[in-house]
Amino acid sequence: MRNNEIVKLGAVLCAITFSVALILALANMATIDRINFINQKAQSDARQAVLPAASDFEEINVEGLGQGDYKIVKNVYAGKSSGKTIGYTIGVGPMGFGGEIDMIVGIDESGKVTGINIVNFLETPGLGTKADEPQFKDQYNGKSIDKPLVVIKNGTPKDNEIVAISGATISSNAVTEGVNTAIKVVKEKLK
Amino acid sequence: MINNRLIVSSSPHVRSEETVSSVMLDVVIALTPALIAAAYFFGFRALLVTAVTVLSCVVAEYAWQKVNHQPITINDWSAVVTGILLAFNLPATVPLWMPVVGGFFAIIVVKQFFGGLGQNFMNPALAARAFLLASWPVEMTKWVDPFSNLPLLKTPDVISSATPLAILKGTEAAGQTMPSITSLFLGNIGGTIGETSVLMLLIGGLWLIYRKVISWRIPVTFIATVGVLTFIFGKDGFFTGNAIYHVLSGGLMLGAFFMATDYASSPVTPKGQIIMGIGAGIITSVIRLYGGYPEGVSYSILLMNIAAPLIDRYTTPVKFGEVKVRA
Amino acid sequence: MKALTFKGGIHPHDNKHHTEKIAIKSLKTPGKLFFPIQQHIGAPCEPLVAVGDEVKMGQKIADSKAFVSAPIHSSVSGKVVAIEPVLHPGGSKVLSIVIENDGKDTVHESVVPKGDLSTLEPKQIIDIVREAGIVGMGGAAFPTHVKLSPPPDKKIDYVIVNGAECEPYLTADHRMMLESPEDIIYGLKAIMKVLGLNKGYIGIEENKQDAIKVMKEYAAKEGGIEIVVLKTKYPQGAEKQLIKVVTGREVPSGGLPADVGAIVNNISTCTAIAQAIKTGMPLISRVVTVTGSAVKQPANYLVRIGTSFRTLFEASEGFNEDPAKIIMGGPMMGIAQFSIDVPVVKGTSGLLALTKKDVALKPESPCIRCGKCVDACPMNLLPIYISAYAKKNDLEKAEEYNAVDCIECGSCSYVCPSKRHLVQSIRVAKQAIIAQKRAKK
Amino acid sequence: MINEIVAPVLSLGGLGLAFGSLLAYASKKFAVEVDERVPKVTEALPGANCGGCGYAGCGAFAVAVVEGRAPVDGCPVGGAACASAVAEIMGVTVEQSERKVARVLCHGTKDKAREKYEYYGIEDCVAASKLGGGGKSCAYGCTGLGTCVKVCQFDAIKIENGVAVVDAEKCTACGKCVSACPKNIIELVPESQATWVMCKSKDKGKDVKEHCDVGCIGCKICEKTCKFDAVHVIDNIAIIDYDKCVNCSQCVVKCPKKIIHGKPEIKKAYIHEDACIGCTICSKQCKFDAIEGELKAKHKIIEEKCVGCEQCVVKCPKKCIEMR
Amino acid sequence: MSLYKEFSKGLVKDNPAFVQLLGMCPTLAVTTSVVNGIGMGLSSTAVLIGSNVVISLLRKLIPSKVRIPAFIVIIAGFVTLIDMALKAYFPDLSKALGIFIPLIVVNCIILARAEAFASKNSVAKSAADGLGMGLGFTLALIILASLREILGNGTFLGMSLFGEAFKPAIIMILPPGAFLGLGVILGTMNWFAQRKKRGEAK
Amino acid sequence: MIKELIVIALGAILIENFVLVKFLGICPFLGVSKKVETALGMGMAVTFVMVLASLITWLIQTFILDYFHIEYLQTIAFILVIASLVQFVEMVIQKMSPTLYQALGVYLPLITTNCAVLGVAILNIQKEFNFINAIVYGGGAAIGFTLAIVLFAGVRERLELSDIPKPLQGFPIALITAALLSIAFLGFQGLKF
Ligand SMILES: Cc1cc2nc3c(=O)[nH]c(=O)nc-3n(C[C@H](O)[C@H](O)[C@H](O)COP(=O)(O)O)c2cc1C
Ligand SMILES: Cc1cc2nc3c(=O)[nH]c(=O)nc-3n(C[C@H](O)[C@H](O)[C@H](O)COP(=O)(O)O)c2cc1C
Ligand SMILES: Cc1cc2nc3c(=O)[nH]c(=O)nc-3n(C[C@H](O)[C@H](O)[C@H](O)COP(=O)(O)O)c2cc1C
Ligand SMILES: Cc1cc2nc3c(=O)[nH]c(=O)nc-3n(C[C@H](O)[C@H](O)[C@H](O)CO)c2cc1C
Ligand code: SF4
Ligand code: SF4
Ligand code: SF4
Ligand code: SF4
Ligand code: FES
Repeated sequence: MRNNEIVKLGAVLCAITFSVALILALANMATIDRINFINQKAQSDARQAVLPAASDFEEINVEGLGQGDYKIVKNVYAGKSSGKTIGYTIGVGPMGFGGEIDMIVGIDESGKVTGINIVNFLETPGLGTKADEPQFKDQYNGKSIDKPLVVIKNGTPKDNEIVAISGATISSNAVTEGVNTAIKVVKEKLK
Repeated sequence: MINNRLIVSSSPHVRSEETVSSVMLDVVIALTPALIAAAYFFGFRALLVTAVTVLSCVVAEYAWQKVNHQPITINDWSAVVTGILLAFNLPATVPLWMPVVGGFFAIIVVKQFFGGLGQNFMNPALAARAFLLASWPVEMTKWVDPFSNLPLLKTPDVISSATPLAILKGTEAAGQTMPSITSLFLGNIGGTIGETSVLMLLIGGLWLIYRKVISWRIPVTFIATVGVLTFIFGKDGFFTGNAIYHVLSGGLMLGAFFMATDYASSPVTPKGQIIMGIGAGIITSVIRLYGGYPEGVSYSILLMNIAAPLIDRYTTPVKFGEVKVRA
Repeated sequence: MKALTFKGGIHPHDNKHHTEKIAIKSLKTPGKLFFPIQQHIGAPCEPLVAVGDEVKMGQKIADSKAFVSAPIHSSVSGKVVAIEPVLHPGGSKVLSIVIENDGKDTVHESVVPKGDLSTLEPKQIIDIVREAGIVGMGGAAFPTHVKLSPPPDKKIDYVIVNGAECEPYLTADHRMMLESPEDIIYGLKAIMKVLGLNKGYIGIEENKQDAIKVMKEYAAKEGGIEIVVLKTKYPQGAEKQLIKVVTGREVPSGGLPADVGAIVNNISTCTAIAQAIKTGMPLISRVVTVTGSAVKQPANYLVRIGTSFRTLFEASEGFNEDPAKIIMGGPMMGIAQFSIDVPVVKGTSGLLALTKKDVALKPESPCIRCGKCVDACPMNLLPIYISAYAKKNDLEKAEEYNAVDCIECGSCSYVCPSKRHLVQSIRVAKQAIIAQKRAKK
Repeated sequence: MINEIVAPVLSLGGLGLAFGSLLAYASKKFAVEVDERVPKVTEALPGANCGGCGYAGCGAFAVAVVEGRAPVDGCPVGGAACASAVAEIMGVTVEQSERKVARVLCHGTKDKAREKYEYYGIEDCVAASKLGGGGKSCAYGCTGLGTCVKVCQFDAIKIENGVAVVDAEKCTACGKCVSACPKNIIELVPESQATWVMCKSKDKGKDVKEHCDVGCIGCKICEKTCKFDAVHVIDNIAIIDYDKCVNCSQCVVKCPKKIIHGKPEIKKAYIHEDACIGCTICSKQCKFDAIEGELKAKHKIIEEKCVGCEQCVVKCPKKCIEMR
Repeated sequence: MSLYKEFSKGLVKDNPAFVQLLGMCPTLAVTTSVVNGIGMGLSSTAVLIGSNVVISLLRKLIPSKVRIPAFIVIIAGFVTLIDMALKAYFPDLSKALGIFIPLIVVNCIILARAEAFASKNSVAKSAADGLGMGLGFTLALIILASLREILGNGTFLGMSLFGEAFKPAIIMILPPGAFLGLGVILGTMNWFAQRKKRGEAK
Repeated sequence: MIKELIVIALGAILIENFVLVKFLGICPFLGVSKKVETALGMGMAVTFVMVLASLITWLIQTFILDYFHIEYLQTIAFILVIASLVQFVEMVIQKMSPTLYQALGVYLPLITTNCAVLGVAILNIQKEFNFINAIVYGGGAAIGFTLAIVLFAGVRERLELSDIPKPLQGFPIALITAALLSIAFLGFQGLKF
């Protein structure tokens, strides 16, 4: 190969790369705001859903997350209403049947679970995915954080008990583990 | 002196009396005690489920061969064996359409798609069980206690009890206690139709070994490996495991004697069979101790089925005379 | 002593009851006799006589210059009436010398005692064996003088006489042990002398207790000879397995018994050697077991080589029912015949006439991978795979699975519940591989 | 704002440049010579990987051709078209060789040939022929168990009524069947060769009659009939020398056992008189005295005598003879 | 006319997924529901048309030695554009298809069409080819996805089809169901093709 | 630390097997699995490239893309890197070790258009792995790929000896075989150490 041929080849490739990069940069400028907005809205919507009373959220730094007992905890936000902290949303990722269950738990200042929201998970469709249905999810609403929650397979649940999804005990356990960890964060780290 | 045309063939000119159907019939005979136990503990519904499964396997085989203009071989009993073993892997409570689906899957997809008898690389009954379990996990994990008086035709609407392994694993703790070893041994516990009675399965398994239908290699190494590993990796630290419960419960006996030994899907070399047994034992223990399912026998066998061709390939026995020429 | 055995093998019905108690009968052959010029492994012979020549009993009528070959002798006196291709038990036509028996049995002048064993030199004995046309009578018909001349670098330290007779039905060797034990010992002694050994072994299967007893008796008289009791199992008499049992040594793959310092000879081969030295009579007759459930009067005959099978069946009064199969040799390794107008050759140890029921021709069904063939193979091979690749014409793979090590014993086909023709396909592949290798060289 | 454009353009361009020059450098530093003709030849081959050329598949053959170890027309399957394509790539010319097809030299179907025994064993001619030559009583005939059928990759052979039959259209003359047949009764014959003996039995006439209704009895009538010295009985079997045979079909007509295959339809020669110059070459050529005519006069075909051997057509300098 | 031919060949005769067996990963991975299948199919179609057109335009300018890297860069550019568009306007679909959107880059169909077609043909033809192949791919995804969604979830495009009594076979939307479904579809296609051939032969 | 790495590796090999669960690298899985030896060769080549790609793409993401906030160029940057890398490796091997090239070379070009490599690079970033974890994940995923393809090739070699019904021969039976493999791999679901 002659040298000027190499230069020519390089030039063509460079030209193509440059133009593609240019176009993408422009396209990015056109969409980035919208994408960011959508992502943020999705996140705050998710938090809002588990702590409806709060109007805005602020991430707070907590020591020791992601380690030891708090291994599955990802983030903690304080939910504020008119500038006052009225509760917390805790992002946790317990291991379910098909992998991590990415979920958010809301707990208010009075020590009650205000709701849970599953952001992302890989559970078996039709089985583990029932964990994202109100029938199951809503069981957590209003539970007190005094005692850890326990999963039972059937029967009438007592105060601190959750009835498992039939055929998906593992998913139910995982979600409950997430909630219990969130409770622990609130009890041990935020009080 | 000779009036007819003689027959000429290559040597040998005599053959043993054993045939494919005689071998398969031996397996059916060996499974009968466990079937009787199932009928005793789970009632007529167990028999009904078995009958439906066997029938659908046989019908599936017949239909496939008819449609494809192949010789009909349903009288070799192999489809019957598959049917019984599939039924043994189902809870007595399953709705009756499920064994039908399973039977067709086992025979058509797993066996005939691959060329029929002896050519399937995976155990048809187990593959069908895994298929059903993945498709309808709820129905496939509804266990009942023995003597529950199941209705015959209606799909029973029962509350599931736990199998010993689930209790052992602690996923479904809530106050259930382990059954006694005697119950485990006799089969007086919850579980699939054919897996519970260790005693009856042992009788059948020994019959098969006695009749030289199977060799000791797979069952013995399989069971021993599970025993040793579950003992070593106990919940409360090394060497504290409840090996006896692990060995006597779940489908281990059924799997080790009847399913891991399935000719078509297991290695033919002696060393390969030992590797098969040990490998299945290891996987069973891993799934039981760390996996998502309380029970690992069926998946361990399926996984070893996949490895069987490779095992066979790399365990060719040392041929006679593979020694150095005397200097 | 515990009966010894090897790994693998099978237990077919031995069916020896038909003839094991029947003493050897000598049979005369009027009419024509046929002498194919090849009755052994190695180079074929050239006829030494012409049509019209008169020949005498024991006269050499064909010979070859090649070392691996054995001369052929007339077993009767009479006249050469033709030299033409005649059907051979092997299935094809082979050039044969046809002699019309004059019934006189005039003995040829070369037939004289060759002297005393103690005075004969090893070289002389080998020459006697060669001149007598002696070949292995256990089936393969390998020229015995070649076996007796191992290359100088191979020290032989085991001579084994093969009295296993593990093939079902056959009883020729068994009767021989009962009726001429001294000849067997004499033959063995001759071989030991040739190879300069003072110990010899005779291996006999457990199911021939009377033979074991007789042989032990006679061996005790001589000294230096040990009777090895073998477990009754097929193929106990296969050379490599026998050597392993007696010596603990494995003949290497592709090697010869001499490679592990052993040599194996059949019972009848030993008596032939004894005869050749004692009386000078070359190999012109042998014991043939005529048996099988289709035969009216099963028996053991001492017959002249060249006699037609038909004559033997006639001597046994024909058949009870139409035979489905006629086999030369045993049911496990013998050769099926399509005609009974073929001559007895040096390797003919038995004639079987089996009924339809005996041969049970069940159709072949797909292999169920039961692994029984693997367990049965005495050579520790995987018949299931060799056969599968052979049938796909994948010689490379078949070779990888050691097709050439198969001794064609038939154990695998015997046990197969699917009645697969394993040996046949393996044999075809084996021969093709060997031919391919030769072509490459 | 500028940053949002410049950063991506520069970093991506930089990456491209960096890896591009790495590759350019590497391609120089690590250059390995490969002959460009190999892939081209491979592409020109049929890709059946049948091994008919004697190499392990089309790729190996291509390498051999490029290295000069194999002839450009070495692929029997591709035929002339493929050979010339390969030749073009290699820059050489080839002579066109005639297309050949496989022919089975036995017609002893189940109804015509007798059997000596009942065969029980694998469906394979080689295996069966090791047992006394196979079930057919003729030692030279087709065993009909289809070993050739199994080796033919082109689906060109079928067993019909116990004898193998080649479909000349599908046959590519790869020769697999020829070497597979234990009876050696398949031959590759030029496609235009219409005359061949459908038997290979070396048995004596008497024995042949015992075994089969359509066997060559070695009566030599064909040998006597042939005016071109193209057929000879050697070892009791008629053998046609295809170089000499002109497909005149006279032997076909005369064979008492009707075992010589001939062309399907016999045409007669016809001389276009207007073009004929009366050179007499044709009449001298004709071995059947079927052409009459004087020197310098128009020649004519005597239809009853013409057997359609076409020799006059070949030799006529004016090309005025036609077969019709 | 000829444009129509370029377009239609991709639909059935040379269907990229079912006949050419290209782009197997997305075919298997995203067909858990029909919506995902359509989304993936259309995204790929868009990339295909775009890259085909651009490559066809530039085909005379790109030296053959660097054509593959050049093609890849162009394709990757389109993929990124689609990715941005989905993120901005169809966030749910974007989430569902996940990693398989960037992986369109390595979908062999696209490079194969660039190499085998667009780099040798006119813009119009290349566009028609891209559209045909893309729709053919989409069609294949829809067929496989319908099979899986109906059997595995009892729904079609999210609508429940059979009501409570039907117990869907969950396995069909699990990984094995993808392999099984595609295998059975291809087998059935072969079966019909072979039956037709046999019918013609007779 | 070590335990975490083991969990990552085992997870990638067994639970989330790239081929049988995640559907990445299906083309070589189906295409290069007729013989065990070639499957093993492919597996090794993929392993080599995947580890190397994990390493380099992680560096590029961290030090270029993240640094300049041009994450949206990920796809294009990664594919560029992988394509060059593969080609480079091919050239080097061809020169340095002809034997290794004979063993791996033929597979290398195939790897460029293999989702598994690009997939692992993207997943490494998505999962927010650190440098070491990314390499281990890349290696684990590649070993999972190798395991699957070698097992699959073993089975397919056996299928060569079976009488597969005609319509199913070739791809259909390969896919159905893969389905059965995938069913068996369900057994590893939910594995927790
Ligand atoms: C293919 C398949 C998928 C499954 N998916 C889940 C799941 O997503 N979540 C879950 O908790 N259990 C799932 N299971 C069931 C568990 O393996 C286990 O059987 C169950 O948790 C125990 O049963 P139970 O919940 O009725 O006690 C699944 C089972 C199979 C076969
Ligand atoms: C080609 C060939 C060469 C042989 N050479 C010798 C030899 O040199 N020494 C020997 O002791 N046996 C030799 N044998 C004999 C074999 O060891 C064996 O005894 C004979 O083949 C018969 O064995 P069988 O009946 O077990 O098949 C030879 C055999 C063959 C076929
Ligand atoms: C499977 C098999 C079985 C055999 N069985 C016997 C047997 O029972 N008796 C015997 O003398 N030879 C038997 N032979 C032949 C021996 O291997 C060996 O060739 C023979 O004993 C050598 O002696 P010879 O050369 O004197 O015949 C058998 C061979 C084979 C391959
Ligand atoms: C010892 C033995 C065990 C068997 N086990 C099974 C089994 O586990 N599952 C099954 O479907 N068939 C089983 N069969 C029946 C038969 O082998 C099966 O249909 C083949 O797998 C079909 O090729 C068994 C047969 C025998 C002889
Ligand atoms: S493979 Fe050969 S040696 Fe082994 S049992 Fe079969 S015939 Fe005998
Ligand atoms: S004995 Fe027969 S059925 Fe059994 S493995 Fe061997 S060949 Fe197959
Ligand atoms: S032609 Fe030859 S190979 Fe073909 S069937 Fe006849 S004998 Fe067999
Ligand atoms: S008929 Fe013979 S020569 Fe012709 S293609 Fe078939 S195998 Fe080749
Ligand atoms: S589409 Fe994934 S490797 Fe080809």
